[in-house]
Amino acid sequence: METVLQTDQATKAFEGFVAINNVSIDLKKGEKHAIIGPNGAGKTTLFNLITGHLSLDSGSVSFEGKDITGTAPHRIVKLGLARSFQRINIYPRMTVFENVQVALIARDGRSFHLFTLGHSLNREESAELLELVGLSDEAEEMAGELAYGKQKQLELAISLASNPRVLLLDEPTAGMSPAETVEAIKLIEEITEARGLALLFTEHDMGVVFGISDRISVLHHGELIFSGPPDHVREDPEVRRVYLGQSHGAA
Amino acid sequence: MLAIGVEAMSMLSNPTFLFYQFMNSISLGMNLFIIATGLTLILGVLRVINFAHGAFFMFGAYVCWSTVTFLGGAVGSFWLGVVAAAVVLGAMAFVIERGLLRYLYGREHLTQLLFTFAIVLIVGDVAKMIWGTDQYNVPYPHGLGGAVDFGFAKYPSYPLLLCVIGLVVAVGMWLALSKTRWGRIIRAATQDREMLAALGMNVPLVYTGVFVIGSALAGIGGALAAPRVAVSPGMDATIIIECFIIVIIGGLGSLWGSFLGALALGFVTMFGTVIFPDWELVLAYILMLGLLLWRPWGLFGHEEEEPH
Amino acid sequence: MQTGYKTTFWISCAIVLLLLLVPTLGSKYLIDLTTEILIYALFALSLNVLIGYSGNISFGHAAYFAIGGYSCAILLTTYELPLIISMPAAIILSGLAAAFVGYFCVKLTDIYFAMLTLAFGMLVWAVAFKWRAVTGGDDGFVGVNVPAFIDNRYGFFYFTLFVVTVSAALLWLICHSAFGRTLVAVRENRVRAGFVGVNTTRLRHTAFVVAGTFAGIAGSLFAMYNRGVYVESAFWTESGQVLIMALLGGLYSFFGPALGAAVLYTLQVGINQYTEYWPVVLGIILLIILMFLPDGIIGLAQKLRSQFSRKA
Amino acid sequence: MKRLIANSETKDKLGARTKVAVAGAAALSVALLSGMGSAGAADIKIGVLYPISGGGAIYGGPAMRGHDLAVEEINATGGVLGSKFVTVARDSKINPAAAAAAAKELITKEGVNVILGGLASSVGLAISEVARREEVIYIATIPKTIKLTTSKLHPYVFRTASNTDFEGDAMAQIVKKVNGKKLCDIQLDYAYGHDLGDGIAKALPKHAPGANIVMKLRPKLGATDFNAYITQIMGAGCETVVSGLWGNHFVNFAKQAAPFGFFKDHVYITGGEIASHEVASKLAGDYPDNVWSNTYELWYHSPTGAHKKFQARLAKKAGTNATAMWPVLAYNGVMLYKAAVEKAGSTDAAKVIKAMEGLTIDTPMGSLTVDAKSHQTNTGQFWGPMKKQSGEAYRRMEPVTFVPPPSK
Repeated sequence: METVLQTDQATKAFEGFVAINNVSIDLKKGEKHAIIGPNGAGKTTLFNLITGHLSLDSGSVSFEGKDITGTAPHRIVKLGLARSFQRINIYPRMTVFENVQVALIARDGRSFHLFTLGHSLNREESAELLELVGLSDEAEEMAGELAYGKQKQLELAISLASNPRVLLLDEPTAGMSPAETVEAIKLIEEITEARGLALLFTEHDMGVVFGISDRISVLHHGELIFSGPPDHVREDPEVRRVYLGQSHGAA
Repeated sequence: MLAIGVEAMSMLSNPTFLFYQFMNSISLGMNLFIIATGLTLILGVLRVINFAHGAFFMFGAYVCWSTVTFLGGAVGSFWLGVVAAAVVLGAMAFVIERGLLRYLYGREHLTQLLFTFAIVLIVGDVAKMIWGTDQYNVPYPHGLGGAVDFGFAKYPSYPLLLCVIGLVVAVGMWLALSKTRWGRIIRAATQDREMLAALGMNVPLVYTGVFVIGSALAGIGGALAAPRVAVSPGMDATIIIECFIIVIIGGLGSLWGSFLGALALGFVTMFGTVIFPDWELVLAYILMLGLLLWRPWGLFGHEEEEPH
Repeated sequence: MQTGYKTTFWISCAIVLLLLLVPTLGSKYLIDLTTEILIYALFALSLNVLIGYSGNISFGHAAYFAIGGYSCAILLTTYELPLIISMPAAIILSGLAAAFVGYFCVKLTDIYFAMLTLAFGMLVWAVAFKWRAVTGGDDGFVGVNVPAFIDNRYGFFYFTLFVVTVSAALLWLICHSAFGRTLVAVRENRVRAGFVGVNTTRLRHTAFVVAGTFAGIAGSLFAMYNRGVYVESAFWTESGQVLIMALLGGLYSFFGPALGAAVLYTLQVGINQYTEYWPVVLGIILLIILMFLPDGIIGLAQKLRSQFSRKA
Repeated sequence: MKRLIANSETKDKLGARTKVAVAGAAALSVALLSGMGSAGAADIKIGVLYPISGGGAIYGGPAMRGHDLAVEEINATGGVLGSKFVTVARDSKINPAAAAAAAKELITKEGVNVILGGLASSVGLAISEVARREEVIYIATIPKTIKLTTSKLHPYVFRTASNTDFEGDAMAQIVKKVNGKKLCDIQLDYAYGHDLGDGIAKALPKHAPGANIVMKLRPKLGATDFNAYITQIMGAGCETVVSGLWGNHFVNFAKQAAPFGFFKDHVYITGGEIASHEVASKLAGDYPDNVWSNTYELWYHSPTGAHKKFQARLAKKAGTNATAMWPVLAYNGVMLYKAAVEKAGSTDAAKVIKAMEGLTIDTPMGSLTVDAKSHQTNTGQFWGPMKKQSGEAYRRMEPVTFVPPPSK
C-alpha cells in the first residue's frame, strides 16, 4: 500500500526534556492508524510536529512523498492534511454555519478577498458539510453555545472542509459520554470510508482504538515502542509492561 | 547645531565630565528602576498593563510632601514620607484590586488595559482635588542636600543615595523572590499562571499581594523622586512611558531585566542628550524597538506558549 | 443581498441624508461638532478592523492618524501640492508606514503586540516632536493651506461627509468580505484558523495595513479641518482615546465604534464645558462601561432588544 | 431650542468649583447642543483660555483670578456701553490642539466677542490661527513668542504680554551688567524657548559685544531630569548661563544643579518670570544664589498708586497679601478690550481692531500703548537679582529695576 504520511526519526525537546525521540511512523492510504500511550507520552506533540505547529529539532516529515518539514501549518493544510484538536477548537462567537464557511473560503484561497462579500460564498457546500456531521438544525446557532459533543462534530466538519486526504484527530471522543462516543465513532468511520481518508488518531478509549484501527502504535516517554496490528499489540511484552499493565480490561 | 555637537563630543574626552555623565546615567536608571520594578511585577503575574502606575508615582510624591509638611520638615520626616507613600499607595491598590480589578481578570486584555486607563484619569483628578494645582517643594532630606567629594570631582549626595537604594531594592526583591515561599510562588506565577491554581495556591491572594506591592513601589518611587523635582500635576506625564520602555527591554516580570533595562535607558538618555541632542528622545524608542526585534520577549522574558 | 444587509443599507442612507441637512440648522458649532465626530468616527472604525475584527489591541494607532495628518499638511503647505495629490499621497504614506510597522508587530500577539505597537507609536511621536524643521515640533504644524472649495465651514463639512461615507462603505465591505469573515475567525481562534489553511500572520498584517490606511484618511481630514497638526495627535493617550471610543460603542459590531466616537466626543466636549474635573467624569464613565457594559452601547441595545422581544 | 440645564455661563466660572456630577450622557449632549445663544442679548461675551488642569494649572488658576477681578470691576461700574461682561472659560492646557479646539468652540458655539489668554507660546500660536480664520479678536495675555506679532501676525491678534525680543534684549543688558563673557544658553524646545534664544542672540551684539554663546541646549518642554544639561554646562566652562526655563522647569533645574555647586560658579540670567513671587515662595530656602530674573509684577513693590489699589483688591480676593504675578496680565487684557470697545462704541471686530491700534490705557503697571502696526503693547518688566531677606522665608528682587521695551 502507498504511504501517504511519514515521519523519519522525528525528535523534539523542550528545555532539555525530550518529548519526542527518534520517532518514525507512517500512514498508508485509507488506513486507520491509532497512536496510544500514557499521558505525557508525546502524542499531541507528535501531532503538532507533523502539522507544522511545532518545529522539529531533527528528523523529517513527508506527506505524499513531499518533504513538509518546517512548512507552515496553513500550507500543510492546503496540501491535504487536516487535523482536529484535543481541546475544543472552534470559533465560539461565530455561527455554526460561518465556522464551516470560513474553512471553505480558506480552502478556495479567498481569505484575502477584501472586496468580495463573504456572506454568499460556499453556502451550499457549507450546508452539505453540516448535513454530513448532523448539524443542519444548529446552523444559525452560535458555535460557542453548542453542547460539547456537537462542538466536536462541528470541529470535524471544519477539518473536513479543506478536502483532506489525511485526517489527524487528537482524542476525538475526549470528554464524551459513552453514548456520544459511539455516535462520534460511527460518524468518523462513515466519513473516512465514504471519502477514502487515511486517519491518524490518538484516543484514550481502548474500546474505540481496538474497534476501528487497522494499526496501533504505542508511544512511551517520547519513544515509539511498538507499531503493528491490534491483535499483536496486546502480546507485546514491552507494551504490556509500560501500558496495558496499568490499563483495565481493554476490549 | 552641528558645531555644538562637536563641542559636546570634545567634552566626552574630559574624564570629570564622563564621570558626571556616568553617575547621572546610573542615578537616573536606579530611580526609574524602583518605579518600573513594581510595574513589571504586576505585568508578570497579573498580565495587566497598569497605565495607572505613573499616576501612583505622582500620588506617592504628594503623600511624601504632605507628610514632610505635616511634620514641619523635622529630621527624618522625609523617610517617614517615603513609608507613608508606600502605605497609602498599597492601601489604594488593595481597594482598587479587591473592589474592581478582580472582576475583570477573566476578561480580555483590552478590558483590563482600559480599566487602568480609567484609573489614571480618576487618580489624577483625585490628586488635584486633594492638593490643588499648586507646585510643592520637598527639600532634600537632612544631610543629603550637598555633594560627596571624590577628590577629582564632587557629585550630589542625594542621587548617589538613589543609586544605593536602587541596588538595595534590587537585591532585596531578588532575595524575597528567590528565598521566600511567597517569592517563589510569585516567580512561578510569572511563568505559568495555571500552575498556581494547580498547586492549590490561593491565586486571588497572590494577585492582590502583587498588585499592592507593585503599587507601593510606585509610591516609593514617587516619594524618592520628590526632592529632585517640583511636586505638581503633570509630573506623571512621561514616567509611565519610561517604565514601559524598561519593562519591555527587560522582559515582563523579570527583576534583573528591568534592572538592566533601567540602566540602559539611563545611559541612552544621558549620553544621547550629549551626543545626539536633536534626537535624544527618539533614541530610547529605537533602543527598545531594536531589542524587541532581536528578542521579542525582552532580555529576560520567556516566550509565551500558544494560547490554546 | 441578505435582508440584514438591506436594513443596514437603508439606515445608513437615512443617516447620511440627515447629516446632509445638518448645515441647514444654522449653527456653525453644530457643523464643526459634526465634522469632528465624523472624523473621529472614521478613526474609530479603522481601529476596529484591528481590534474588533481581528482581536489585536493596538496602542499605537494614533501614529497612522498623525502620519496621515502631517503628510497631508506638509504636502499641501510646504510643497504646495494640490489636494488631489497631497491627500492620496498622505493616505498611501500612512498605509506604507502601517505595512512597515505591521510587519514586525504581527509576529507577536496579545500583550506583546500591544506593547510593540505602543513603542512604534511613540517612536512616531518622538520623531514628530524632534523633527522641528519639518513638523514644527512641540508647537505643531500650524496654518495648513487648503483648496478654496473646502476653505469654508460648509464646503469642508460636505467634503468630510463625502470622504467619511465612502471610507465607511469601503470599510464595511472589507469587514463583511471573505477577508473580514476570515479575520473574525482569526480573532476567535488563531490557531484553528491556521489549521484550515489561513496564513494568519499575513491576514493580520493586511488588517493592520487596512486599519492604518483608513486612520491616515481620518488624520489628513483632521489636519485640514484644524488647519494644523500637533504632536499630541501621535501621543499614546490619543491611541487610548480612540480605543475607548471603539470599546464604548461596542467592538463586535461594525457601527459600534462610530457611535462610541460620537458619544465620547460629545461627552468630552460637554463635560469640559461644565467642570474642570472632566477626566474623573470620563474615568468613571469608562469604569461603568467596563464593569457593566462589556459589549458597549450596541451590545446593551441588543441585549435590551432581545429581552424585550422575549417578553413580547 | 429649549434649554434643559441652567445657563452654562454661571457654571463656567472657574472660581466656583463645579461639583463632579455624573450627569446622564443624553442630558449632557442635549444641554451641549442647546447652550447656543443662551447669554442675554446685551451681554458681551469674553472667551477665556487658561490651563486649569495638568502642569499649567499652577499659572492658569491665578491668571483666572485676575481675569475675574477685572470683569467684576467692570460690571460693578455698569459694564461697557451698557452691557455686562460675561466670562466663558475653557481649559487650554499646555496643549495647542486642545486650546485650538476650545477656542473654536468658544467662537462657534458660545459666540464670544473676543478671546483672551493662552499661556504656552505654542498654545498662543494655535489660538491665534483659530482667531484669524474665524475673524475674532484674540488678545494674548501671557504667550511671548515673537512670531505672534511678526511672522504670524494678522489683524485679529493683539498682545499685552511682553515678547521674546523684549526679554532677550533685557537679558543681554544684564549680561553686560554682570560682565558675562562665555555664555551657555539653555532653552525649552518649543516656540518660546527657540524664540527667546534668538532674541538673546540678536541683542547680545548691541549690549554685550564681548559675550559669546558657546553652547546651546534644548531640553523638551516638560522635562524633569536636567542632570545631563547641568553637567554639560559645567563641562563647557561657561561662567554665565542665559535661560528661559520657566516654572517647574526652573524648580527642577535649580534643585538638581544646586548640589553640584552650580550656582556658586555660574551667574544665571533667566527669562520666564522666575523672579515672580510664586516661584520664590515655592522654592523658599532652596532658591539658589546668583539668579537674575524678571517679573511683570511684585506684590511688595508698587510703582504706581494704581498698583497699590489693584494689589489690595487682589489680596482680598486671593485671601493672602503675598499675591501671584499672573493676575495682572489677565487683568490688563480685559481692561484693554474694555477700553477698545468703549472707544469703538461697538463690539464689531473691525471697529474694535481699529480702536485698539494705537490705543493707550492706564494699568496698575503704568500706561500701556498698543503699537498700531505690530499689535504689540509696550509692556516692560522688572528685572533684577534675587536676594535673601532677613526674617523672610523667600527671596525678593533687590534692587527692583523696571526695564522698558527696547526703543526701535
